[in-house]
Formats: sequence, structure tokens, C-alpha cells
Amino acid sequence: MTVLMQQTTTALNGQADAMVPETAVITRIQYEAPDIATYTLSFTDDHIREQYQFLPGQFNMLYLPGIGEVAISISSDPGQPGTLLHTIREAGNVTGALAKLKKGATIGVRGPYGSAWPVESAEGKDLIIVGGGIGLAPLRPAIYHVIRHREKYGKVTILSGAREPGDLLYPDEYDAWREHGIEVIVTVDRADKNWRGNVGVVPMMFYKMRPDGRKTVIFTCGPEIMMRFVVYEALARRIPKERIFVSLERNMKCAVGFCGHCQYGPFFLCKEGPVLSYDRVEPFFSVEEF
Amino acid sequence: MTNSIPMPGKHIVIAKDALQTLFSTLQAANYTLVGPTVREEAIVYEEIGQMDDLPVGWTDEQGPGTYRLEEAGDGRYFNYVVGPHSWKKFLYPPKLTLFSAQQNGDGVEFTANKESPQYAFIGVRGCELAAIAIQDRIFLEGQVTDPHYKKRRERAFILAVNCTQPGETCFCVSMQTGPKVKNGFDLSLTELDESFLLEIGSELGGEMLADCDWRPAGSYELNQSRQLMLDAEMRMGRSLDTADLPEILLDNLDHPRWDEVAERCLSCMNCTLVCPTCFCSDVQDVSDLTGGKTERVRVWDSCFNPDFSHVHGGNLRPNIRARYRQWLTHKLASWEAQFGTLGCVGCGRCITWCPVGIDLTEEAAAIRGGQS
Amino acid sequence: MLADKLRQNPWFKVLKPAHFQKLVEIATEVTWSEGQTIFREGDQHDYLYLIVEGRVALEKYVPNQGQITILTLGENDLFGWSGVMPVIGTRTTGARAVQPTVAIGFDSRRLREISEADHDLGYFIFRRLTNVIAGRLSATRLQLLNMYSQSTE
Amino acid sequence: MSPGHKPRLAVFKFASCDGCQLSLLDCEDELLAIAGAVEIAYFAEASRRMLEGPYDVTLVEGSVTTDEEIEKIKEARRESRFLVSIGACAISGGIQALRNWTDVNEYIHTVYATPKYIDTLAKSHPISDYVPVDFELRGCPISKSQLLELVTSLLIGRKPRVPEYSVCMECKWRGTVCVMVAQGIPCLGPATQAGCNALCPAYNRGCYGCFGPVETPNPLSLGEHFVELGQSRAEVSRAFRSFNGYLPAFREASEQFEDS
Repeated sequence: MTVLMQQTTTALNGQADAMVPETAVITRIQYEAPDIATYTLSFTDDHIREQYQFLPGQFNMLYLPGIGEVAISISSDPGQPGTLLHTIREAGNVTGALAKLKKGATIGVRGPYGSAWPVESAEGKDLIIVGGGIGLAPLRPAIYHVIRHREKYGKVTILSGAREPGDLLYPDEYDAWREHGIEVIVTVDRADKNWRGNVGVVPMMFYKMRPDGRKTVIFTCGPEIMMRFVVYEALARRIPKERIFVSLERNMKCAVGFCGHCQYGPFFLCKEGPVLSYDRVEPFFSVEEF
Repeated sequence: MTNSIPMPGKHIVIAKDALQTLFSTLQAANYTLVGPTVREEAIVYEEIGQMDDLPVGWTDEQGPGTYRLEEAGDGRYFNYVVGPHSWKKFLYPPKLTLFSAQQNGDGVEFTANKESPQYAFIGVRGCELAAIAIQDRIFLEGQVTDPHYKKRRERAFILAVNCTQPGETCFCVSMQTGPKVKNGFDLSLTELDESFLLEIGSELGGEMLADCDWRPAGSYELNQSRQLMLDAEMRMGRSLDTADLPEILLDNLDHPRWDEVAERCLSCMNCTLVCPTCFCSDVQDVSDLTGGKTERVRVWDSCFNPDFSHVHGGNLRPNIRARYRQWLTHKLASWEAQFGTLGCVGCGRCITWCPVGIDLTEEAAAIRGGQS
Repeated sequence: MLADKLRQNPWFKVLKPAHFQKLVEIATEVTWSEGQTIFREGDQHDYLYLIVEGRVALEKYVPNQGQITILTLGENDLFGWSGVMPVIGTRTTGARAVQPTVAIGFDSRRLREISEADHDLGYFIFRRLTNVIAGRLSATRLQLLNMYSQSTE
Repeated sequence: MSPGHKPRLAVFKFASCDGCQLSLLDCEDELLAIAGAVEIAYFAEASRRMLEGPYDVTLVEGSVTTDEEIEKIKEARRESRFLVSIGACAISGGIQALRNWTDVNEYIHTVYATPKYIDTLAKSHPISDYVPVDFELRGCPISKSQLLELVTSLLIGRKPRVPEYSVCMECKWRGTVCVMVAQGIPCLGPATQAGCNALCPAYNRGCYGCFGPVETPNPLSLGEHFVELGQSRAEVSRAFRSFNGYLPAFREASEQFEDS
């Protein structure tokens, strides 16, 4: 059995002080759902804009002076690092203030941080990408990567779930993904009569797939409860723990392992995470209030 | 007596009042002296001017949840146990401006804080040197270094003190961090009856003695120092069995002992804030009302702060039980996986300064004893 | 024709020929057009259905919200299990074809009769149904958790 | 705040010592900036100008102790978009809520020469007993910096940030030596929400709990420790029963130590 290695990079931040952000301008705002928008960011400094690179699954710290800083995953194509997209839901003080910003506004950005989806070690395997709600955002760079290198992967399935059809992320792109020989299964928890797609929680969609446990890799991101049941369904289909990757969320203040907030047992989720294989997090996955 | 420059590794003896000469040399070299002094019924670490500011003739009695300053009247300068402060307040200050943000028109400009004081630490114990070494791993030896810590750390002069006075809550022997200082100092000092025995730890340490009268240490002083260390080892108030401790704690995350300690724990954060290795922080924005200028300030935080594990949707550790478990399992277990060492140096501060006297050695032993 | 279709289904592949024959005898093929109501919540039972192709929505009527889809089913999924469980007298949800759908219906009363008469076959049938019900229970529990309400930022 | 007009601020006073309003006046320099950003429509302590509602932000000081005040707070609520209780009285009933554990008529007869002129409720009530409150600013009195944080955040349109942690954090930030551990002085700090910059311990006194209980207090454990330090159970009960004595965590603790 091959052990998939996590890919990590350190911050590419040019500043000697990792906590000091660079400035970036919001060049485009695209509304995805009533409380979700995708922001296109462009670094003010030409050199940084040209040098900046990230791996799928990594995140940036976005800073609004006077309001605060928040960790947001990157949702754009790692093959086009100059165009930096973040899909953000209005949920707290910082994201609430971001939602009030207009095109042209300047914010602070530092990153990228954290571990990545192991897209390279998953080559040659079947891949199931499971995103729940806004959890699809950090998976999208992996999807773009796979599309770019489609021939290197076996069967690829994307499972996108949300509470209601209006909450689904990136629905306009599903057909384009399908054109690259990717099966896209979409499901919602509830819907009215106008919805013609699947209704049922994300983990139940595993009953519609027949993954080959010997050669399948899973990437999943979404509410922790959802990921827990995705893991159970995957294990029931004999997909080994070390080939199931989850992206975990904790409070993050510094993103470089100094502030201690994102600790998850031995892991700093800002460094060793957010993407971790299930065999590493299993001892803590079901511990209450961990 | 001579006053040439002693070489690293050398043991020398100076008269007690010659310490003032060292202090003056350090000050002349632009060091801000920080060291023990008596304030608010305790021996704290603060800026000091001269030898007289040291807690001469003072000592302390400690126990779980209790500290009492006492007059020993023995004329000794370093005859006390570690107090409520630790050196982290100078290397990693409780409040530190990281950078400022200035709005100008549509744009914003960030300016890093480059301030870097130059401290001479007077009286660093073995356990405290070990604590500094642990914080070095966190702030200096990872993929990213903290520039503020780095500057303060690199510029710091360390006068260490061999501990002849362990307290009721101390267990540095268990943690192998004391009572004798091992390395990482410029000078180390043992307070003898009539003199100070100094070991030169670095060239800088030797240079700062250029104006002092000293003579090479004789076997009398070296023996006396050894005897004091042995005595100190015998007088440790507490011990902690560290064998397999990380595994034992992490295998017992649902142990009933966590519920018991949560009955007593106030979640007040004192243990983490007095701990010389605890490093958790938060960042706050301090803005002027017009909103033009913002300072981003890093402050000490604690895993016992209810806000610490807040994510959108709620608090991941709403109960004190989970917070205490996080602290103890971090300190005595997962720290090892993170930094290759436990997060505890056996200084006993968390026991003394816990208002209700919760004792981590007792909690760890209880979980070890009653493994499920 | 119907027997051929059934034989291809993973459900029936493992059946002994005699048991297979008994099920074929009580089976009928049904088709529904898009949007067609199959049964309503509260209807009396008649059939257990196995979907051959298409998609069926299970619905609950919620005052002020209309029919809410709580689960959709597709190829090889069973629905209408309540008909075979004597303790439940009526349909627990409504069912509607959301696409043109082909299914095989089994007469519920006769399904119970052949299960009573031949416990080996009965065990096979009820084990299948138990799995279906367990799946529904599991799906419903997860829906109850309303997991997206605590979603990530 | 809706764009196009300055938010209108009102300050109402109920049963209280006026100290919290003074904190607002104490903002001097900042007040000029505030005055530029908001229209002070009603603030009897500061200005003779008293404009009719509606108000965008209403700060309410004091507790409700008479029938007349019940009507007044309901009226204030109707006129206010965002209503904030400021200070211990408005949030917990204040020090005057001590009477909640006694018979008020007995007090009236003891204190007043002509008791029949006194018309009062049996208890001193927090504002939230009568109307929904949008935010509470703790303290006796409130902290100037938290008040400014409240006003600024309302102007920016974000949630005000006030600490959830205990006073101990502020002691440690400023390097104050723990008075309870080093001197055996009973201190409510470990159970009390921060906000005062740990004022009392810095002056060698125990915390009086002016900012009320922290988010997850453990007052029973702390109270038992006071007993170990030599306090009687009645003294412990009284320690919890002060400015914020009628807030649930402190109230329950005070009653437990009183009964035991």
C-alpha cells in the first residue's frame, strides 16, 4: 500500500515578518449565493503578484485593518496563481465587513499557508472529491488541477452537496467539469418540486457509487459532521484510512504555528493541516470537545 | 585577584559586591538590566538599576495556590524560588505591536514594528533556561521565525543562577532541567556564603567581567557549589513520572479525572499565563476613532479563555473539562510530537499560582494511576 | 422479458431459481411519466417498487411550504417498503417520478404471503428491506443534524 | 446604520448612581469625534436638548424599580432600533438588587418617615426583565474603552468585541502579582469578566466582581477557596452578592453559601 505524502509549503511571503500582510486589491466580486461571494484579489506589488504560488487546499489570511483577520481557503486554479480567488461566506465580523467592500478596495493578504490536497500522489488512482456547502471552495483548486492533468487520474467523481439547491457552490461549472470526463453528483438535503436532482445527505450518495477500495483516494471538506460520515462510508467501502483526506477547521490567528489556537492534538492545523489523512486524525476524530 | 578577561568554561570567584561592577559594565554596554526585585509582596522580574534592587535577604514559601514572601535575613541575593513572573514577559511580551496599518485614500500601508530592546537577564534559573530553549523551538526553529522574539533573544545577555533554593511546588529534577544550569548562558552564578562562584558560558560573558576583580575558583568553592546542588536536588517538593506520559494521557481522553478537575478548575487562565513555556496568543486591532490608523497588537492568550476555540457556529470547547484536558495533554503529551520535548520544565508556577491549587503532577499521576 | 430484466438486477442474481420464480410471479412492470404522482402520503398500500431506471422523489406535505422532497431514489433503489410491514397501515411519504421512470412492482400482500410460506425466501426479502429501512433511518438522522448550519467559514 | 443621516443617540437613566453616564462624559476627546459621527438626540445629563425619538442607538443606565419606569423603558424600546444596557444596574439590577432577597416594605418603614409616599416594586429589575436588549455593556461603572468600542463598532456595523475571559488575564498582562495567592486576599477576579484593566488587584485589593461573571464561571470552587482563606460562608455569600449579585451565576453561588 502506498503511503501518500502530504505536500506542504512555507509562506512565500516576502516580508521578514510573517505576520505583516501584503496589500491586495479586490478586482472582482461575484455573488454565488445570498450570503456567499467570490472575491478576485490582485497583489499591489508586481513582484509579489508574479512570484506568488500556491498548492490546492492552501489558505490565505485576509486582513481588514480595524476589523481583524480571517483564514480563507484559496478557490482558484493553482495553474494561474496570478488570479487569486476566495469564496467567502458572510459569517463573522471580518467576513461581514468583507461583504460590505466594493471592487477596488484594498485589503491585507498573507500566505499561502497550510498543507495541500495530495494531488500528485493521487495520480494513477480513482479520485472522489466530496464537498459540502462552502467546503467545495478549498477543493476547487484540486478539481482544476485534476482537469489540467486529467490523463493522470482514473475515474474521477465530484460529489457536491448543500442544504438547498440555492446553496450549491459553483453550479454553473458542473457541466464544464463533466466535459473532462468527471462524474459530478449533486445532492441537497431538501428541495421543493422545482428541483429535479438528488435529495439526500452527501454520505448517502456513496450508495450510488461503486468505488474500488483498492485504488480510490478521497478528498473531503465540509461540516465536520458531514466529513465524519463520509469517512464512515468510505471505510465501509474498504478505502484505506491513509487515502481519505479531510480538511479541518479551527480558530486561526497567526497561520504560522505561533498562536496555538488551531491545535488539534499534535497538529497545528495551520501547518500540518488543514488537509490531513484520516489515519492521522482518527484518534481525535470522535472525541467530544477536542 | 586579577581583572583580565576569563575564557569560556572557566570557573572564577568574585566578591559579592563585585556583582555591581558587572551590572555597571552591562549598563555601559547599553543593556537594560532586568532581574528579581521585591514588589507587591512577591519577588518579580523587572527593570533594576543596581545590586541593591535584588531581593537581598528575602525568600519565599510556596505551596499549591499559595506564595508568601518572607524575610530570611541571611543577606543572600538569590535565596528565593521562582516567582509569578518569567522571562517570557521580556522575550515574548504580554502586549506587543506587530505592525501598524495606515489608510491613505483607497489604499493602506503596513509598517512592521522594528523595536528591539536589549536586555540583560539577571538570575535565570535552570528551569527557566530550559523554558527559554523551549520557546526558542517555537519561535525560532520552525519554518517561520518570529522576528520580535528573535531580536530580543539574540540581543539578550543571560546571567544564570544555580538554584540552591527549590520550592514546595518544584520538580525540575523530574524534568531534568535543574537545579544546576547546563548551558545557554553567558555567565552562571552560584551564591556561596562569602562570594559568588561564576562559570563563564560565552566570550561575551567573559568580556563583561573585564572590570571585575576575580580569581580562579578553588576546590573549596567548587565543592561547596556541588554540595549546594545536591542539597537542592534532595529538597524538591514534587516529582513527575514522565515515562510514557504522552501515550498515557492521549489514551485517556475520556478519563473521569477530567470531570473531577473541572469541578475545581476556575478556567481563570493563571496556569497558562504564569507558565514560562505557554505561547498562545491572540491579536487585537487598536484603532483611533477616525479609523485612519490601526495598530495590530499581539497579546498573551490562553486555552482556558472561552473565546480561544471559537469558530463560526460556536465554541469547540464550551466546558472547562475540555479546556483543562487541552492544556494538560498539550503540555505533557502533544507538545512532544510538536517540538520534540514536553512543554513542562518543572518550575511549579502553575501549581503555586493556581488560585485553587490544582497540581498538574497530581493530575498526571491520577490519570497514570487509574488508566481506563 | 420481465424475468430477463429481473435477472440482470444485482438484487436477484443471488436468488435460487425457485425463489426467483416466485418473485417473478408477483411482479409487474410499471412506468411513470415525468412529474407523475406514484402514491400519496396516507394512501393504502399495494406495491413495493424496485426502480429499473429513472428517479423518484419521496415527499412530505408541509403546510405553507407544499410538497417538500426529503429523499430521491434511482436505479436499483427500493421504495414503498411500508407496504410490506404489517404494523404500518399507510404510506409514510408521497412518491413522485421526477424523470420518466421504469420500475417493477411487487404486490405487497402476496410478498408477505410468500414470505410466510417460505421462510428462507422471507428472510431474503426482509433482510433486503431491513437494509433499506436502515438506510432511510441513517439518512434521516443526518438530515436532522442540519449539518450545514454549523458549516465552516 | 442607514446611510445618509447621522445615527441618533439617546441615553436614558433609571435607578442608578449616574456613574456610567459619567463614563460617557469622561470620554472628552473621543466624545468630540463621537459627536461628529452621531447626533446626540437625548442625553439629559449632558445636554438640555431633548429630541423626540426614534433613536438609532439607545444606551440605558440603571435598573427598573417602579411601575412608572416599566412604562418608560417600554417606550424607550419602541423608539429605539438598537438598545444597549450599560452597567451593572441595567444588566443585573445593581447593588440595589440586594433588596431582592428581603422584604422591601420593611426597608421602607425603617428608612422613610412617611412610607406612604414611597411607591416601589418589590425587586430591582434588570432592563432585560421588561424589554429585549440588543447588547449589554458590563461594569460598575462601565469601561470607557469598551464604551468607545461599542460606539465605534456600531458605526462600522460590526459586533462589539468585549472580553469573555476573566480579570486574571488583565492582571497578567500588566504584571500584577496575584493578591489571592501572594497575600491570601479573597478576589473575585477568576470568576469575573475582564474590562476594568484589573484595577483593584493593581491597588492591592481583591476584585469585587464589578463586571459580573465570566462566560464559564466556577463560583462554587472559588467560594470554597475563600472559605479556606478564612472567610465565613456568610462572607462568601456577601462577596458574590454585590454589584452584580442578581446575575444568575453569582446569585446562585451567593444563595448556596448563604444556605450552607
